Amino acid sequence: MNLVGENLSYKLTEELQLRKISFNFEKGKLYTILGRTLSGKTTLLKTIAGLLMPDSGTIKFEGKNFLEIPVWERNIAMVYQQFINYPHLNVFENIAFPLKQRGLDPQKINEEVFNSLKLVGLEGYEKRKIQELSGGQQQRVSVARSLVKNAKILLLDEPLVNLDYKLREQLREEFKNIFINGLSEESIVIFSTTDPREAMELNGEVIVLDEGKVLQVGAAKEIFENPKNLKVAAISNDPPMNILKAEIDSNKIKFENIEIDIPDHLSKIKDKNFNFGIRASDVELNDNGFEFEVELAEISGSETLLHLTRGNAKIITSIEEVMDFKIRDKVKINFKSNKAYAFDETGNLASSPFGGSSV
Amino acid sequence: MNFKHKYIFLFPGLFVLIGILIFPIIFVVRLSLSGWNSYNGLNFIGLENYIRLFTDDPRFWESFFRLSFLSVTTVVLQYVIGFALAHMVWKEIKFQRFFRVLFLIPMMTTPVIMTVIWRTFFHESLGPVNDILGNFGLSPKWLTDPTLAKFTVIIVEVWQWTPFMFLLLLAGLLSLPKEPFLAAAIDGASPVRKFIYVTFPLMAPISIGAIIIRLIEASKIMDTVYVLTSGGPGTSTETSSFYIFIKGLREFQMGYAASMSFTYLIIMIISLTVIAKVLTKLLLKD
Amino acid sequence: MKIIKTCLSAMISGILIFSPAYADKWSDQFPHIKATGDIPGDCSYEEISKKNYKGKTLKINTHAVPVIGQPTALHAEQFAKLTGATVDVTHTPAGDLYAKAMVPFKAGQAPYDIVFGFSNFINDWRQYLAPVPKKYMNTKEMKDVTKSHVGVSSWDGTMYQYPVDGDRHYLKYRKDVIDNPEMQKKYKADTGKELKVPTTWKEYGEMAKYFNGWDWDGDGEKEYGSAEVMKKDDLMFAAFFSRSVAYAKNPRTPGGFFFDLETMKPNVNNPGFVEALTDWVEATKYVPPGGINFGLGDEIGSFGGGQTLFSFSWDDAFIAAMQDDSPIKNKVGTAPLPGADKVWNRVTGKWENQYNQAPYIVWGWAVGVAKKSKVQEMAFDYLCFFSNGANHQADLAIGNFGVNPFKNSDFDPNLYIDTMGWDKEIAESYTKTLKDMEKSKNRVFPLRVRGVFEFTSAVATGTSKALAGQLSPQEALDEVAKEWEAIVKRVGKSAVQEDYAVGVKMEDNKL
Amino acid sequence: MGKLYTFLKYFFITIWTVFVVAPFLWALTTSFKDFNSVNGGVTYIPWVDFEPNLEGWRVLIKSPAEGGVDIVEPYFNSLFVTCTASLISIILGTLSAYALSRYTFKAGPIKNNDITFFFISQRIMPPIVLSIPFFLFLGAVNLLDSLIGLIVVYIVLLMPIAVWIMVDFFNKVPREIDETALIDGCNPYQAFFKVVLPNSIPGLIVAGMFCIIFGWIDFFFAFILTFTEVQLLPVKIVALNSSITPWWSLSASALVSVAPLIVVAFIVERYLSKGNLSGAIK
Repeated sequence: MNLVGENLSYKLTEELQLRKISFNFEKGKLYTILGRTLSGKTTLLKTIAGLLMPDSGTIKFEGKNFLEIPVWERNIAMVYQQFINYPHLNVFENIAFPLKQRGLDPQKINEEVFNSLKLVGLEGYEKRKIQELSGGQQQRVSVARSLVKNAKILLLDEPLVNLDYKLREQLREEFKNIFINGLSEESIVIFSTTDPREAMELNGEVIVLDEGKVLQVGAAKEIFENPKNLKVAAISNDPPMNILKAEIDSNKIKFENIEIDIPDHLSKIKDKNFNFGIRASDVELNDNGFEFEVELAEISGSETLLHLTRGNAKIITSIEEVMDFKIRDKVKINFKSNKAYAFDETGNLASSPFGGSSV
Repeated sequence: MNFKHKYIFLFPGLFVLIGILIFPIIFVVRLSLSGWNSYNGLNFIGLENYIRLFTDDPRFWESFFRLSFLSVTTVVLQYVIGFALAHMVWKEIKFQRFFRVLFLIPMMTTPVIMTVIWRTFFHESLGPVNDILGNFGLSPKWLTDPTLAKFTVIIVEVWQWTPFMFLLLLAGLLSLPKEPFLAAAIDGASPVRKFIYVTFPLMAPISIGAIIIRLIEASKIMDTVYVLTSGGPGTSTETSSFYIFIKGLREFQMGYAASMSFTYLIIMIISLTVIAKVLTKLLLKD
Repeated sequence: MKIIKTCLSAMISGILIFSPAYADKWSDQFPHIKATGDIPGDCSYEEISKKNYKGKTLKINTHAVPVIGQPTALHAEQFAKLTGATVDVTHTPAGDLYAKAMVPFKAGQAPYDIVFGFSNFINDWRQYLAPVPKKYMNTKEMKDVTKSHVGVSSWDGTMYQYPVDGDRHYLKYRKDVIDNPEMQKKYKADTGKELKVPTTWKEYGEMAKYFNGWDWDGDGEKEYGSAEVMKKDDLMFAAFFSRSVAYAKNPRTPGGFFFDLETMKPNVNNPGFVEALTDWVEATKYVPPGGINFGLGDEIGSFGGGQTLFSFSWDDAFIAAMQDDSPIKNKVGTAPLPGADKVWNRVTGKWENQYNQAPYIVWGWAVGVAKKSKVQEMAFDYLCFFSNGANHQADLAIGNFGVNPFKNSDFDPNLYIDTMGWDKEIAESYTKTLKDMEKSKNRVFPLRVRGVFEFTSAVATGTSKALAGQLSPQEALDEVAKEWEAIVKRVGKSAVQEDYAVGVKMEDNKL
Repeated sequence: MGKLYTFLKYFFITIWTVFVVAPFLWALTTSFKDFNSVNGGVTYIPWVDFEPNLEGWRVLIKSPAEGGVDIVEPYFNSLFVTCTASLISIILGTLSAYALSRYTFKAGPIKNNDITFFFISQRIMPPIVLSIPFFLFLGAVNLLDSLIGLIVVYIVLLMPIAVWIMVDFFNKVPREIDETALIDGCNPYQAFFKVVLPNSIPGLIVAGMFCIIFGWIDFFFAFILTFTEVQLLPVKIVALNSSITPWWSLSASALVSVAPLIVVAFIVERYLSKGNLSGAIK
């Protein structure tokens, strides 16, 4: 009785296509599709919705061939990253629209609409015009409209990306509750995002998508701890994990005249040349460390992101405080080598601090 | 989206158009292969008309180049003035509604009738323009000087059709997103820079459409020429469509006029396609 | 008072001024003919009222209102009242009359029973028109039509166009200037020449130039020399031919004015025509500002409004000047078209230094009945009624009706003195001018070959290039001749020759 | 905005206003003249320069037998033909434009843009030559000299404009709106009529205005394709152009013929000033 897709392929343009994607979504669960822009997230969601017809492959739902059912009979709901509502209708009419379409009686519609208005915190706004609402409120309306239908499949296509930082944080929290409270056990929720933190916080099953292919599927924590390869490592971290070409020589990891003692979990690596991976948060300032040059310093919230270079090596480090650096400043840093990852030359995970390995 | 419903949306309009036009278009092609005129019927003379057109009718080609000059000049002027006007009444201005309505009105006049008014307006001894200019010792030969007559035609065309550009560009301006302007304001961009780097690029797509459609319409320039100067003095204001009109309905050489029209159609389709491509390249950088 | 007066249409004012002298039962019912009452004839009110066309519809395409268009509509209304018929009239500008009827003709349709046009359409139209039946050829009214107008309306002896109007070009001048002793003295003093009605185009030009650009009638506005149809449209070629006849129509060389009938070689670029075009280019210097863009309407307005000394095309400018509310009523005179002191002989290829004058029996209004019409008899009855004695005389009296003399009985000066208040002298010179044209043996008839508009359009294009200074007169007419040759070749030499022979026969007085 | 810009703005607007208004004012004063006050020299102000006269206006309602043109019936004919043809063109054109904006079509090398261009290209052909085949075509189906025949021809003239404007407009309406409607249970027709169309009213108004203008000002087809039964306004007015050009009545008719469209201009401006012409949807 699951939503099962097999070998879905669809070519929109050369750079935007789905390549043989398969999935198996179970009812009552939350799925997060994590991928960068143009990775095919929206295309996949639209294919599931029925707005796009795949070139090949199948989708089955509740045992039926889903592809034969037109969008308007699929009983799904979708929220877009743009705040899509019906501009000619007011808030109440917007939310009531799918119910009217279903031909429910007005009494019932009224009840349902007010329930979902309450759920998204927009009580008292029902008479407002859409244009009179703020962006966050508009998005709440479209979420309310998607919830009111009690759809079996709820698709959320980066619903928070166009909101400002604070609102995003707040809504993300609310959404989690809404999904938990507002949906029955019967529903499948699919949430797409580019933001790994969002994926982690939602804590559902994560599907990592890149260039139209599924790279890894697993629980959020698993993806974060044991990215299957370099690409996943890049996608599932913000800022992306630092990757350095390194070699192992006499129990040292060497690159750009830097030598680091090899940590235990990496000692099993056999290849001489490998990719050394370390998260930005696992690089720390240390006066005894190695000297790098500041290329760029950006302050984001309470963090400072430093883009550093040394020879051919480029790394990013995040520091949990606001610091003032100038371009070309010299800084000294250290690597928390016990948190380091190793990927082999083809990019697959060789060893992780959480025990994942290809060995 | 791709549903079979798409055909039900497209086809009624498309088929009505084709249904009404298929016979006329085929007939024009057939007509162009005939010597249909006041004394001949729909006979078949092969490519004779086309041979005459390409080897023995410099007047057609002269009128075509004249037309190109007139239509490009008028459309450029209409675009520049239309854009300027739209930009001026876009933001706060006194009597905004009045100006917006007023600037629309000229295009609502019927050219055959309005041009008669223009002819009296530019009448060199009974019209107001030279009467007023006469006080300054000027008496331009609006309609009888071969060069100036062209500009008189341009003036009338600009008067009539600048509103078309004005409306499209004003509509475009009013639908622009606000964000880029806020960004520019924060950067402290000067009004000129704001126009060059923000307004103009955002208006490029609508500009291309408007220019192309105006070129199509301006190339049919006919009533204006007919009433103002009948193509004169000499042949100095004769355009393709007016020449086709003379050959077709005045001299009744319908077969020949059809071959000219068909040739004109082909040339126009090719040049409009090229112009559209060039404009897209120039104005739409990405 | 003036407002009220001018608000009344010319028609009504015409009736108010002249008391009903011959009131009868028809003029009570139809105030239009109040001046004369019904005049007995085959298509008089009396006779037409005996017909019953109830339930039948007559469809007419005529010229724009008022010239010809208004009398058409008026007589349609009267005809409907008399016979019970329905008469639908549409009005079309002159330039479009040809195409408006030709398109349906070519498509095998006859949406109009009666089509108005110009007499030079005859060759293109006659295959679609019904010849005037014998019955109408023998009416009292038809017998009164002048010979040249019967000729203009007929093709090789068969009448296709029903005569309802007469047209010709003649000279109009400002009598108050030309006959003014002071002006004559002044002119003589300044130029050493006599100021009189010009008899040659050279004199015309000299006088026009002298009287160009200054206020010679003291009204505070500048006046000019001559108003002519110079706009490159459907009429300008006729003005050119009016100027050409003097130099190029040689009574001693029969066999074609436009072409040499034998070889079908165009004459249009011979020195006679070139001389005429040279005069015409010179004329651009003594027309009002913007004068080279004058159409017929501008010419009428300009001369009729008192702006110029001369004008020489159709009747309208003169009639406009003689309107009751015109400031120059009875200050204008008429004369035959100027001639020339020399005339080209195309046979010898030499100028003959001898005075020459030739009237151009220009094409004018003509009307035919469609061959495919289902109500031909009613149509002819209508046309006969249109031009019956009472209607014709009443129409003549109303200037903007555009109906001009074409019957022998029209050349009676008293008609104009009594009903229209013209000065005796003017009325006499007017009727004499017209009558002399009928008598002349050195006339030119309009070109009436098939595809006539291809030829005339070439003339308009060529001459207007010369007027605009784009080409010299010789170059311009060479271009016209070349174009004519191409058209003859395209149409077929023998076909054009055959058509042209019909006209030449009339010109050479052999018909 | 600098003072210079403001000054230039008002300067330019003033000049343009004068330019736009001048011929209308000239027409207005000319409409009260007669033959003699037109040809006697240039005059401007009634009662001061010349004695005003209502003949130019009267001609428009007098019958031809009285020397008028009686534009009353043609006026309504023109309104009827223009509005009906515009309406049909807008309906058909909007549907086609929607298809071209939202869906992909492909037939060999022909794609959406080519189909759009095909629509627009119908306006390239000079009307002179099309008039003959249209004449034969309408003759064959017995629609010459009829309101319906003119409507048929005007649809060809107007639909390309409607398609062009509406494709442009729909391209600016986010397709996610239609998709949302589909997801909310509308089939494509319902999505179009219940959601897309109500949000396209500004576009429809502009397209409608252009259709009405281009229909209203056409002279040529109305001239060739009618005889006696049906007359449209421009054809009737042009029939004033007798040997003498009656400046006065043509001036009056120019003013009369533009009048109904000024109403259209006000409607369009209302939508413009609401700012939601094409910006209804962000």
